[in-house]
Order: sequence, then C-alpha cells, then structure tokens
Amino acid sequence: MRKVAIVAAASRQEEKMLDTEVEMMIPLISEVKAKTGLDQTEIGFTCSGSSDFLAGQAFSFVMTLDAVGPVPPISESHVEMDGAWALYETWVKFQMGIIDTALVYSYGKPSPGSLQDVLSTQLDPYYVAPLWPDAHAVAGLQARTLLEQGIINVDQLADCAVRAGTVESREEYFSQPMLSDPLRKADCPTYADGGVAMILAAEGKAEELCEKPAWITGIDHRIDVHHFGVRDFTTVPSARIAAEKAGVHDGPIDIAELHAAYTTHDLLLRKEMGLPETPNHSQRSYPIKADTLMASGLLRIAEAARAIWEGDANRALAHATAGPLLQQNLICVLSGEDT
Amino acid sequence: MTDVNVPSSLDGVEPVQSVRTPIRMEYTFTPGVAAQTYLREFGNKKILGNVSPIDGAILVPPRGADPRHGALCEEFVEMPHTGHIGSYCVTNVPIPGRDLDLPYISAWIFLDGADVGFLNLVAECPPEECRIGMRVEAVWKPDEEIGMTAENILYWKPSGGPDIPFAEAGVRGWHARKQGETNA
Amino acid sequence: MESHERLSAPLVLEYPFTRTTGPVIGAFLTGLRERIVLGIKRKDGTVLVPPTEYDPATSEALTEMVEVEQTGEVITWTWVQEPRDQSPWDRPHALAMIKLDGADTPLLHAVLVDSPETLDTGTRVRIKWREETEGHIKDIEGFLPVESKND
Amino acid sequence: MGTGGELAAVVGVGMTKFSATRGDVSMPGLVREAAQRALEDAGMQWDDIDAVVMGKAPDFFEGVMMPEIFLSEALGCVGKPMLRVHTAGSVGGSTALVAASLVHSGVHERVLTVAWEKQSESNAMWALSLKQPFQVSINAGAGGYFSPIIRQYMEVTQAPELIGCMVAFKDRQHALLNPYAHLHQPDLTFDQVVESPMLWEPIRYSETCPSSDGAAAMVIVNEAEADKAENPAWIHAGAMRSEANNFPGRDEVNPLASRECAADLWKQAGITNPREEIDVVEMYVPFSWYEPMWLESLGFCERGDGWKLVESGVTHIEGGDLPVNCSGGVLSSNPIGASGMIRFAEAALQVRGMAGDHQVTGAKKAMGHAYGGGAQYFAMWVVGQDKPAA
Repeated sequence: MRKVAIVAAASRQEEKMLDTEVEMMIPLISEVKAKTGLDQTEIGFTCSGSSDFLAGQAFSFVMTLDAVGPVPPISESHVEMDGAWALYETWVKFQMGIIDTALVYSYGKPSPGSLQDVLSTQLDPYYVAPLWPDAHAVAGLQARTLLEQGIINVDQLADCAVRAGTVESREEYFSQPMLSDPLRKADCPTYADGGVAMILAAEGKAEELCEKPAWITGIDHRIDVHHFGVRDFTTVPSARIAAEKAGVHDGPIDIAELHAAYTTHDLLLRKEMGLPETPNHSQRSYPIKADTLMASGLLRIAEAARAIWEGDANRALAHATAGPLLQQNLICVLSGEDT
Repeated sequence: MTDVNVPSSLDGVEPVQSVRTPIRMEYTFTPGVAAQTYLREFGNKKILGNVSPIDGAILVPPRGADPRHGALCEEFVEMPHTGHIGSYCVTNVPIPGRDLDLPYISAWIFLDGADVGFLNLVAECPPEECRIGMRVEAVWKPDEEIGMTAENILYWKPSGGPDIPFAEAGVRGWHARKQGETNA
Repeated sequence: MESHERLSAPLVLEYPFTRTTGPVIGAFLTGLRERIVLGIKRKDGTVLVPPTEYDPATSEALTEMVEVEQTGEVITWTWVQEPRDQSPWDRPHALAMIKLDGADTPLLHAVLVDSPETLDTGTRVRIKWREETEGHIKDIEGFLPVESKND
Repeated sequence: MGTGGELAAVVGVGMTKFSATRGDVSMPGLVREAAQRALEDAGMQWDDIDAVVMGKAPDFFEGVMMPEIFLSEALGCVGKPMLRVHTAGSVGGSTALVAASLVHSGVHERVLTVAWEKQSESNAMWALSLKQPFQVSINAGAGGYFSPIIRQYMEVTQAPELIGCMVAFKDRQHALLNPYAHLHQPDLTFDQVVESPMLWEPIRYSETCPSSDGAAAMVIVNEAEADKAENPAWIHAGAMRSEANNFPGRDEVNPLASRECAADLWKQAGITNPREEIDVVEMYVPFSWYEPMWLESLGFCERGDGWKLVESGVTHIEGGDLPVNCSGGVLSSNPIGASGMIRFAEAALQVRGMAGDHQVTGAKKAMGHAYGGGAQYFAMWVVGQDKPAA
C-alpha cells in the first residue's frame, strides 16, 4: 500500500453556531491550506461528508462546496456519511496512484433541528422508526444488557464519565437521576455544531508539507446487521474486524480516540478492540461531551493526528461510528514513525 | 419476486401492501452571519451585496463567501434596486406551498453593478414580452408589511430603457467587463 | 457585529410517507391487522420476529412464515419518562426488546407499566392490541405484564 | 495512462423494472432485485463480494436517513465495508467510480455497487422544494432552474425550436426497445410531443423526465477476475469534476467542469476524436435540450453544432453513427439516485453485447455520463470491449 499521511487539520466545535456551514468551513479549510501552503488548484482530490437530514435541506452539501473555492473545477466527491468515510474514499484514491494531495472535510449542525427525531429516521422504517425510539433509549436497551450480563459494571460507567469530563466524580455520577434507565445524563452525549478539515499527502509530498506527518498505517471499516432482534447487544463484530484489518494489534497503541457517544460504547469498544480501559494518555476530547454528527469521526482522526504531531503518541488509533448500537465502524491507525 | 408462504390463518385475507409512516421534523433556522446583516438592511428596504476580498466582485445576495476562492466576504455594499434579466423561465406548474397565478415568470435578476444574479419573480410583463437583457426594477411590499424576511420584494417589473445586449446580459456581463478592462 | 437579537424562524418538514411493503413485511403487517404475529423461518429452523426478507447472516431470501405466540419475555428494557411528540405513547413507559414464545429473536416495543420498579428483565408480557388495527407496527398498543409483581 | 492502478471491469449488471410505483417491493426488495441480477450475471454468490458501495440522491425522497444502514443485510454486506455516496444527480455515476476505485486501488477484488431511488414513497416536488427560511431565491423545481439555461443555449446557437422535441421523441422510441424502461408509449407521435403542454417554457411536458422507482447494480472486479469472465466491460477511464453553483462569469450553458471532466476522460482513455472513437453514449438528459448541449460540451462536435447532430439523426439508434441513450435515457426512466448508474451500466451492457433489442451492433467503446446540482457535478466513464492499452 502507498504511504499516506495526515499533514494538517483544523476543527471547531460549539454548542450552537450562528455561521452557516459555508461560513463555518471557510476558516477551517483556509487554515489547513495555509498550514501546508497549498492552493486549491494544487490539491488532487477533495472529499466531504455531511447529512441532508441534519441540515433540513436536500442537496445541502452543494452550497457548502463554495467553502473550498471550486473554481476552476475540482475533482471532488461527497459521502452521506461521517467525514471519516470521506477520508477512507480519499485514501483509496491515493492507492490508485493518481493523486499526491487531498482535502477532506465534514461538518454537522445539529442545533437547528431536533436531533433525536432526526436519529429516529435512521432506524428500520417499517418496524422501528414509526415507534420513534430516541438514541438514548436505544443505548439504554444495550446498556442494561451489558450491565446485567456482567460485561461492564456501573462503577466502570462512572469512571468513564469522569474521564470524559461529564461529571467530576463517582459521587456526582451516582447522584444523577436516570435519563434512559440504566443510563444517566453523564453517560449520554451532548451535541455540538462543528466541522473539521484536513490535508492528506502521499509519501514524498507529506514530508515537504509537515514536519512530522501522521502516517496512516492501517484503515478499515465494516458494517453489522441492522435488525435489532438479530444484533447481539454485547458485541461489535464490525469494530473487531476493522481493528484487526487496520493492524491495531501490530504494536502498542498510545492513544485511542474513540467516537463513543455513550460511556457504554466507550467501554464496549475498548473491550472489543482489546484496548485497556485507561490508555496511557487520555483521549484529547470526548464525543460524550460534544458530539457532532457527521464530523465526530473525522474529528477523532484529526485529534489522533494532533497527538502524533505534538509528540503525545507514536502510534494512535482513531475510530468513527455510524448507525444505532455502533452498527458501522471505521478504524484508522496513525504512526509518527516513518516505518 | 420470491413467493412467500404464509400460515393458513391468513388465507383469503386482503394482504397489506403499503404502510403510512408520517414524519415530522422541526428545525429552528438562524440565518448565517452575512445573511443576518443582509436581512436587517433588507427590512429597511436596502439591498446589500457582498464584496469579494479577492477582486472586488459583487455578489448578491450576500452569503458570506466568494465561491471562486473559498474566501469569507465581510464587506458589504448597497445596491441599486434596478437591474436586468439574465435569462428567464415562463412556468405553468405551481410551486408547492406558493400561491402564484399561472403562468408566472421566474428570472435571473442581475442588479446593476452585481456580478452574479439570483432567481426571482417578474410580473407586470406579458410572458411574450419578456426578454433576456430586459431592464427591471424592484416592486416592494407596502411599507407596513416590510420585515426582516427574504420576501420584501414582491416581484420585478419592466423599468423601460434600452435592453442590455445579449452578449453582455447575465453571466456574459462579467466576461464583457473583463474584456473591456483588458482592452482599456 | 451589531448586538441585535438573532433572527430565527421555524421550518417544519412533514410528510406522510407511504411505504410499499413487499411480501414479507406485508404479511407481518397483515398479521397484525388480523391480530396475530408472524415470524419467518431461517434455514436452521430458528424464527425471526419481526421477519426480515433476507437472512441477516447468509443474505439468502427467506420465505417460510409462521405464527408465534402473543406472550413472551422481556430481554432488556429502558425507561422513557418523557415521551417525545411523535411517540405513539403519551405517558411514561418502558421500551423493551421482547422475545415472543416461539420466536428466537426479540422485537422492540413498549411495555405499559407505570414505573420502572414494576419491570425486570425476564418479566413475562403479553400483547395489548389497539382497538382498531390497520396493518401497522402500532397495531400493537404495547405489552402488559402477564402476572403481577406480587405473585 | 488510464485510470491509474490496476485494471478493473464490469462483469455483472442488474436493473429493476422502472415504474412510477414499484408497489410489489419494499426498499430492501427493490435494491435486492437489482443486486441479485448483477450477481447472477457475474456468476457470483453474496459471499464472493468484498464490499458494497451504495449511491442515492437526497434521503428526503424516502424519509430514511442514511438508508444504507438498514439495507446492510439485504445487500449481503454484514461484516463487510459499506460506503454511501451522494453527489446530487451525478451520484449514480460517482458511485460507480468510487466502486471502481476500490478495485483500481487494489484494496478489493470484487465490489458490488448499487444505486437506487424509491420516489413513490414521497413526492419529488415536495422533497426538492423544501424551502429554508430566509432563502432569497425562489425555488421553481428543476424545470424552473434549467429552463433559463436552455433558453440561453437556444439563443446562442439559434437552434430550431423543435430540436428538444426530436430528442424526446427519439428517446421514447428507444425506450420501446428496453423492457426495463419506465415509459413505454408505443402510440406516441412526434406531433403529440410538440403539442404537449408547455410546463417551463421552453420545456414541454414531453421533454421532461418521469419520476420513477428503481435500482441499478454492477459487479466490478479486478483483472484476474475479469479474465475469467466471458465478456467483461473494461473500464478505460473515469473522471469526476465539480464547480460552484453560482459565481461571476460562470458558463452555465457549457460549464467548465463538464468540459474539463470530458477532457480528462478522453485523455485517460487515449481518445483524441470522441465522435469517431466512441460507438454509443449513455448521457444524462433529464430535459431534452441537454442532449445537444452535452454533445457540444463533451467534444462530440463543435460548439453550436450539437443540435445539428440531433436534427440529422446521428444520435438515433437506427441509422445514427453516434447513438445516444439507446435505453431510452433519463427521459424514459428516472429513479434519480440510480439514473447516473443506469447510464454507466447501459454503457457496460453495450460493450458486452448484452443490451438486447437496444444493442448497437459492434459497439466496442461506450461512454457513461451523469451530471447533477445546477449542472455543476459531473461523473463520466469510458468502458470498452477490449482491455485498455497498457
């Protein structure tokens, strides 16, 4: 496989943003271009991820394309997925050998809409969506199974909430009422508007653009079954396969940036991927505190890259998820060492 | 299609073939930074354009961005209420949610001095008299109905005066002006 | 930036989607309208409720539909204290995965109890049908515990 | 040269019957029908597929957010990678190109790609006219958007008024040769096309596309796999381009993104004279006038001459030397998200000699074309009977 690295990233998250998607993305895209000195005409491929449902408008990504400055025209694509999958599509383009640089971005603005209603429309449209279960309830169903089968315990939930910063202490955690029994508010995500942009470059170019490129040593993504009745709530086979294919176990992981919006997801993912509950370094930020649908996964990859640029990690794992009950998962392993 | 075997208890029963699953989602929209500024002034019967920080091109309505460069546009300029038709469509199909007499004319309006157009209604003009390059002016709602919405201008009507030649009308105007600058 | 209040306006996206069901989902919904519950048999003899058109593991088309019982067991549950606007239920209730007798997989629905204290994993429940059934997952109004907590 | 990386080819094509409402199937049933046919054509089982790439236009059409998530099992994708592409109307083409890239890159050997739309679940006019508050421009639907562009084309080229009707009549005739086409109008006359109501002047009712349910699928494989197949359609070139929707000086009649995408495509395919070297074209023509417009933009003729090709019958399957949309095109079947992939898949069928009654005899090289947004997103490919020259 051709060596590809992340050489620049910029991101922003706020609870509620006044800027349009274009106004939000321009400074971020400008920043990564400035960091690398690349002009849009020097970028081989551009790819983004976003959701029309979140934006409340069909073809919403068309207007956001203005943020890139696609004049003259660019080679470009868009996934109706988290930006982490836009990065995957881009990585594949690098493997074709037809590009040396790429721009990847994604964004989400949940604040204008009712995110729980939006998320309900992602569920089986015949049997489940008409009952409008919200994301917290779906997570609650899984959480009870995990607790009652002894796969995780409530103390672990409390400790995870403390790590994520949704509460200060176990005591504070246990003093919270149930939100979606057995989950408390501290177990569940707070949503944020936000976006992320990054530049990727192939070996030979990456070293010119970045002092310490964050090399992608492995990347893979998989999807599980959707039908709730068939899902085993205690496992995430897709994450396990993706982790293996991405070579997670080929060396020590210094930092794991997980797109876990619930404490239960965090603990279950670590278990499935054989990661210690507390890594050597904590995550740089937690989706439980600020989850930006469609961008959270790409943001994890940006954070993992930052950990490498800043010397916090030699080898970092980033994870993205989509769908209910961690149905679809992407794992990306980054390394600071030019292996 | 695969044949499905169902228990005999459903023999002779009219099968369900479709199901209604209504969806309702509520959003609360706030216009972006540039649109906020635009709408406030629009509520004062002023039309603002964005000025590109790159080459001074004027973009109406302002969206806070110059799409050619991916650049933020933070400068505004007040525009005249007159312009011309870049191109147009005579429509005989109703727009869902809008009560318009058919046929109606929708046209790309290029304000005088603007470098891009926007789609809007043209009226007080028989369809057969509408032309690319025809000069138009804004017809505003009565003052008491003007607010910070996008709908303060009811439509555009012919304002008289000589047409803009086809070669300079609409998007061609930009190239004509650039050509003029090069020659000058 | 001037210190005006932000402009804002509502947008409601609303549509009565009509979904054609195909034979399997259609048969399940027909069953609900007739107040019976159908599952679909996999090659290994296990029964999926609600039925899927294609085997989740092997992707082969499934065709053999069978009736299952209207009683079953709560596999897992969560409590909904404040139902959202679109919810079919306007009172606090449990959402649960319920495995019907004769089925091998659970379905998602509500258990209509007044407080979370009255519900456990393993609680036996039975279907409460809506008065008018039309061929919709909501023909099941919810599930009720079969025996009271005091038994 | 070429697409970069490894060779790839289409060895399986599957399509559903297209119709206003496919009342006999669910959404899983619809995508499955196309995918199953593609697999059967390729002689493969579900287990043979490494990954699935799905394309679809706005999720509002069906009211399911990211529906690939619930369609995982219907497409045999459990435990495999699934990608979901959305690039407006060009999406069916872009999706095929993303699927091809998974093979060109060497990441996968056998990829299933599916594009679909089930427009009957809602109403296209509703889904496309969702009006955000504070929006300045009026939204008169796709016809209202493209009509002013077509008007300028007519003005620039001075094309005769009935060229659009000729395209529409031709595509509806072609549709009679394609059992999957949505519109089958055996009794339609040219005069009826001309006399059909003017909807978005200069666009008549008969010059517009229908709203359809349907899906298209392809199996794309690497060279080793394709060598085992009887009649693979080798991918000679693939290109995508996008430009902004509205900017100073934008040529909306003949967008630069279209011209540059085509130039890249011909270069990759080693084609210097498309008119001579391409045997058949499946072009995205949702409004009849776009046939002459794209003929010019893609370099099949000089600017201003597109309508002359139409007028002289060059694009007709009977007697034309550059038949366009032998399947009946978007004007005869339009499940929006699938429409681009149908173009790509039809091109593959032609060079495989499997297009049935609408087969162009001896077609060796074919172009598939799709566009979207405000004519600003483009996806194109060239497929051939022979392996691309090294």
